[in-house]
Amino acid sequence: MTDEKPSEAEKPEEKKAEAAKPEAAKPADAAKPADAAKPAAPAAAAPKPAAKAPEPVIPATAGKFEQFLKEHGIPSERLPLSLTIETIAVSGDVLQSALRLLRNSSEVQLDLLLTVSGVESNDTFDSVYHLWSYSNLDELVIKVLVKKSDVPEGDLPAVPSIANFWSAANWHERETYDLMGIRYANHPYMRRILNPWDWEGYPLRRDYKQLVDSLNDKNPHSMR
Amino acid sequence: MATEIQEIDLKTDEMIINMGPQHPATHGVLRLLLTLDGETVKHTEPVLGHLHRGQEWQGQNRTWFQYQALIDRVDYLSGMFTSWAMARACEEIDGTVVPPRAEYLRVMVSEMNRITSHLLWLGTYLIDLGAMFGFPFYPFREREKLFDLFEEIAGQRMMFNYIRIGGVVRDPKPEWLDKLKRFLDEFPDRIDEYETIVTQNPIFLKRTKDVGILTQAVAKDYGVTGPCIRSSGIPLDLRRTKPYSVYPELKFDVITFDKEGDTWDRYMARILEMRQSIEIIRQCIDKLPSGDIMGKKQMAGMRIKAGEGFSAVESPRGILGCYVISGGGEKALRFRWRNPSFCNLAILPELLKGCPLSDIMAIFGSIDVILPDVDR
Amino acid sequence: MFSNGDEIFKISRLTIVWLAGIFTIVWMVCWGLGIALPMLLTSQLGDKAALTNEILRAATPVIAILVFIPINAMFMVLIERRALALWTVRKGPNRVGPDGNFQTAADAVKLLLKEDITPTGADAVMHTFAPILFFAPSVFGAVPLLAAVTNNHPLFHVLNLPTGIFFVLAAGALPVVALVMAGWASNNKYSLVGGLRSAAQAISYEIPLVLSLITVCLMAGTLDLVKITEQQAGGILNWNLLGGGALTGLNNALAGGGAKALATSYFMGPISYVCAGLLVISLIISFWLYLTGACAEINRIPFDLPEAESELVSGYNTEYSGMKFAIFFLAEFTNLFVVSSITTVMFLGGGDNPIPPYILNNIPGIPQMVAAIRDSYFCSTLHIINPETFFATLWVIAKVYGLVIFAVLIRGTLPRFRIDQLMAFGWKRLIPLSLIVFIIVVFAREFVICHG
Amino acid sequence: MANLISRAFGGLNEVRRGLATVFKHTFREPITKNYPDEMPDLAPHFRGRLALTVNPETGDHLCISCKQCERVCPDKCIEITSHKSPETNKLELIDFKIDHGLCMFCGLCTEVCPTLCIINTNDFEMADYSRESLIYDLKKLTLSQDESAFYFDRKEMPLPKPKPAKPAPAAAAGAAAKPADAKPADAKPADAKPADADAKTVEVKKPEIKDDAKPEVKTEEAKADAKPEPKAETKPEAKTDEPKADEPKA
Repeated sequence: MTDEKPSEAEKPEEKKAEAAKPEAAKPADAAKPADAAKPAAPAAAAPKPAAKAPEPVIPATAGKFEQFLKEHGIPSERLPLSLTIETIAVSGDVLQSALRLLRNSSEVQLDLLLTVSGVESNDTFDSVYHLWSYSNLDELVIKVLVKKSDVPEGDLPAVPSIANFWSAANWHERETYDLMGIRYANHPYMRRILNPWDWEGYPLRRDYKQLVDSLNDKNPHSMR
Repeated sequence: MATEIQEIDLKTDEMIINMGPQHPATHGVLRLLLTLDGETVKHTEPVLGHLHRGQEWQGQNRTWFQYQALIDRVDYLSGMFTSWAMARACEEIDGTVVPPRAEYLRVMVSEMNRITSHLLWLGTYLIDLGAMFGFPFYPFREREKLFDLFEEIAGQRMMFNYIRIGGVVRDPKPEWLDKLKRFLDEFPDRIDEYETIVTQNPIFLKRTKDVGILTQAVAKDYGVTGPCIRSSGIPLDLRRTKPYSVYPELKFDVITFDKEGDTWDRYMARILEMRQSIEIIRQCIDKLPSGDIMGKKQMAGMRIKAGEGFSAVESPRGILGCYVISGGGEKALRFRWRNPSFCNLAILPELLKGCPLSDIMAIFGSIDVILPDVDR
Repeated sequence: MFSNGDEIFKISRLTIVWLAGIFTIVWMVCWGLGIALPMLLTSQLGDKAALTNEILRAATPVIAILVFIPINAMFMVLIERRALALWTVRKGPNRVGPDGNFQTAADAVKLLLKEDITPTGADAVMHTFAPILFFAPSVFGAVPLLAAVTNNHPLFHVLNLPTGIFFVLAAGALPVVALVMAGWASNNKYSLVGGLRSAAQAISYEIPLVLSLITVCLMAGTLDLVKITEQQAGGILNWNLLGGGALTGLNNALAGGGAKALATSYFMGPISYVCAGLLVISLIISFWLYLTGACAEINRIPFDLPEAESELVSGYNTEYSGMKFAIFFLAEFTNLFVVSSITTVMFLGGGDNPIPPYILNNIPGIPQMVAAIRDSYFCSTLHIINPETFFATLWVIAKVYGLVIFAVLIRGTLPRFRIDQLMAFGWKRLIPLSLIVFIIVVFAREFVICHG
Repeated sequence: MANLISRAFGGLNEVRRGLATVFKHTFREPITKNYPDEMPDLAPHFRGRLALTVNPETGDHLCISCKQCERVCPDKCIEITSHKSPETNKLELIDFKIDHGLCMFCGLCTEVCPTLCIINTNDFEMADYSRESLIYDLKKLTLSQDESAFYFDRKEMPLPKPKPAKPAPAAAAGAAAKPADAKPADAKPADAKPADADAKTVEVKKPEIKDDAKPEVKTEEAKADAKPEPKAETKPEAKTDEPKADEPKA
């Protein structure tokens, strides 16, 4: 709060000149969640003393679905991210078979695909699948992590598409492609869905620069 | 009619019509690229994004405190639910304990919001079906009454900013509860009135019965939620199946129909949900405990612990999910909305195949899609 | 119950003021052109004025209609909006003029001043002619009705045709061409679909409409509108709505004819009674058929598919603006008025008082009042009020606007059909039904002396 | 056939019922109002046009140029110009601009305002002919003494509103006294007592005491966290010297 906010707010008229600043500041803030929390802690001690609690610690025992996938020969890895929902990471190669299995097997029946989201973290692009069930209470989060170092220069990270056998994923994958720039291989209709088809860049990426155009430009009388 | 034309095997050209983005019945700005054979729809391609406002981007570039004021705009007809979904996700990450009074108030205002949302749907749906000049005003009349109550408690009629991370922002006065009770007493009669005009009207029945049948298989494949899928016989109501907040303490049933749902079933499901919401609000008023209403300090530099969380609430249109990744700072690392309208709209091309032009509106209206919710 | 008395009072006042204004203006025009001016000319010029007077007499009704249609449409739009506001618990237009009285006049001025647009790629000639072609029949179609609705006022004698209803129906079938023209010439797919829909719909619904009217003509034995009206005189039991004269015997019996009158009319005993009952039912069904068909014919709401707003934006008139749109608008409301007038003449006894004379004349005060009006200076000397037609016209006005309000009520309640359902409804339900009714009437009327 | 006839009659009957229900509305009072003639009855917490209050008693401007609102505004529609006066070493407000064309009336600025200076009025009629005229400056924003008194009366009277005491005191007291106390603001023992006290006395002369409470709160916060604007806390003392003096006694 104290480190970047006032500078940003006090000189709004300079914001255009420093257009890159928020973007620059954000990765720094986001890069190391733990670090970001620590320098903030002394300053923020006043408003929020609860900051003393560190990262959530997750028991590293294998979850139900991880076990299930292992039994069927699909390697997965539990991620220590959420306290309540089991989060596992699978590799892109086995994603389709894993989801097919989870969806169709009579044991788990994770047949409600809530969303497919794209997340950019420090060194990976994640494609996140939230799976629920129409018939029971199970929840599962599957992540496909694509290392940034693996993505060729000028190319998009690729994840196999599941839209061919699961229609719910169709638009979500298009949206993730549109906003986060993750290419879903073999998607039936890989086009931008929310932005215009000729939009440049992927708005939710950290390195995205907002276009300045005549319409959204600063009004000389406005104080934005 | 259409099938007869095909049997005679006339040579007909397909006609491509752009329905929207500026069309009286697309509830906002949706563009449907229709391929028509006569008046029969061959193929539909929805073109989205005319209302895209970058809500997720804004979530990542505003502080938590600021973003709370913006999310009512995600689904402007059910702002309480968007607020609630975000609040729940953040509370889940943060471990905030919400006071029971706040939880009851949340349930109350959300159910009120569900009623307003369904009322608006009812009015606009009848407009879609052509009853343009009389009936649609009646639901809006009751909706305005609820909005008056919202205005009193939240400050504005639609952009509430009422449910916050940790609780709710203002405690209602006893008079407010009395007003609400009075409204609840007269509202069932009003629903009866709507039903007298609409439910058994022969033209309405003709327009809606056996139109736009949504089979369970298709619905599951597309991840449809909300009244649409409940009317198709799948009892997925988060308030019951995965109860959150104080819903376990309230008495109500999941409304489902046994068969494959057509348009009329979806209409009926919403009518019944309104009646159900009345009962839920009544129970909440009776059980409303005293105490605090806020479990987390509301201030400009509010922070959420690092972590990620997904929370879902049962909005009037289906499961409204919010996936939050927090880095522990003032801003979120990633906001992701799972919008019921977005997912439900995806079945539109499936439902429209082979139906006449007039049914587009009957079917599209019955899914109850809000375009800002689709485009964010 | 009457918590809304204020609004009801306002709307009644508005109605009375407007109607009084409209008909005073129209009647003053007619009187001035058809009575006062010829009287003046005759007194000044003597026989030399005969030709001028003839021309004036012939021109009077047409000018009257041309004066009447725009202001009447203004009033109808206003009353429609006010009535819908009343039924949707609103206030309606109440800003322009006292209590919103001039709202539609202002709207009309706005429409006339708006830019007239012909879309790119449109067929400009047809685009321009379509509204005219749409509007003209509603003017000419209304002409023969004038004599009937004014109880054969001498001014409008000239217009009475022996085949009146036939002419009205023929004129009423013309606008379809205009709609198709408008739809095609607009170079807009929505308009095209709207125009084609309107053609299909009008052709389908013309049949039950005409059949139901033919039923009435069959009962009356004539196509002459004036004669049909005159036959129905004498109270509600004589109206075509209730059996097309099948209850005349009952009426005569009640009027004092006793059992003898009954026996004359229902000469076959029980069979006649049964047939009279059948006729009553048939004619009521015919009435309903006519209303339904007429709604479809003039694109009112359960059948407003050609301009279905939520589907086709605005159908055939999507691309119209300004003056041309105003003419469409005008014609639509005039059509509603014409259809209501036909219903009044054909089914509701025209200018007939629903209370039979044998009751009315026994009410104290009424005969004296009528006599007083008849003997007054206005009637006898200036011929401003013709006692034969004055009350009849009042009744016609009440009936016609009652039907208009009913159409508004329907508009405020019902959703719209789908096009294939509309066709199925027309061809599979209405046409067979109207044929059945027709056949029943053909046979049943042999056993009853109607209008006797 | 019989089925057909009964269906037809059933359908017609339903239509009749519908028509009757619509017709019944003839006798219901309209719910709409003649808006410009009769103004709507708005709730006290309605979030309308933003305005700056003055002390209803003394007429002093309540703004202390702390720029909390400027910082919290999601639309960045507030611009505050202030300078440090050389003699008193305190911030002085020069200009306060709000672009109502950008404002979305979320009310966040009013929530964070430590002195209850910026408020949402019940005015919503701001239509104008140009965007520039929607930018309100200090003069246009500041309410008169009477208006301020009216709004203080209207907004502060009800006890169960978390609005006035919440944001600033919460931060302040949370820092000062009870760190882990996750209670809403007015439940804070430290300032809840005085706040409650003046709430009780509000009936007698609420605006004065209200205003007195605010600067007091402000100073406390300033002492506690001393981080955003070290100059900010000096201002209220200067402004309202004597209320501050008797407040501790209370």
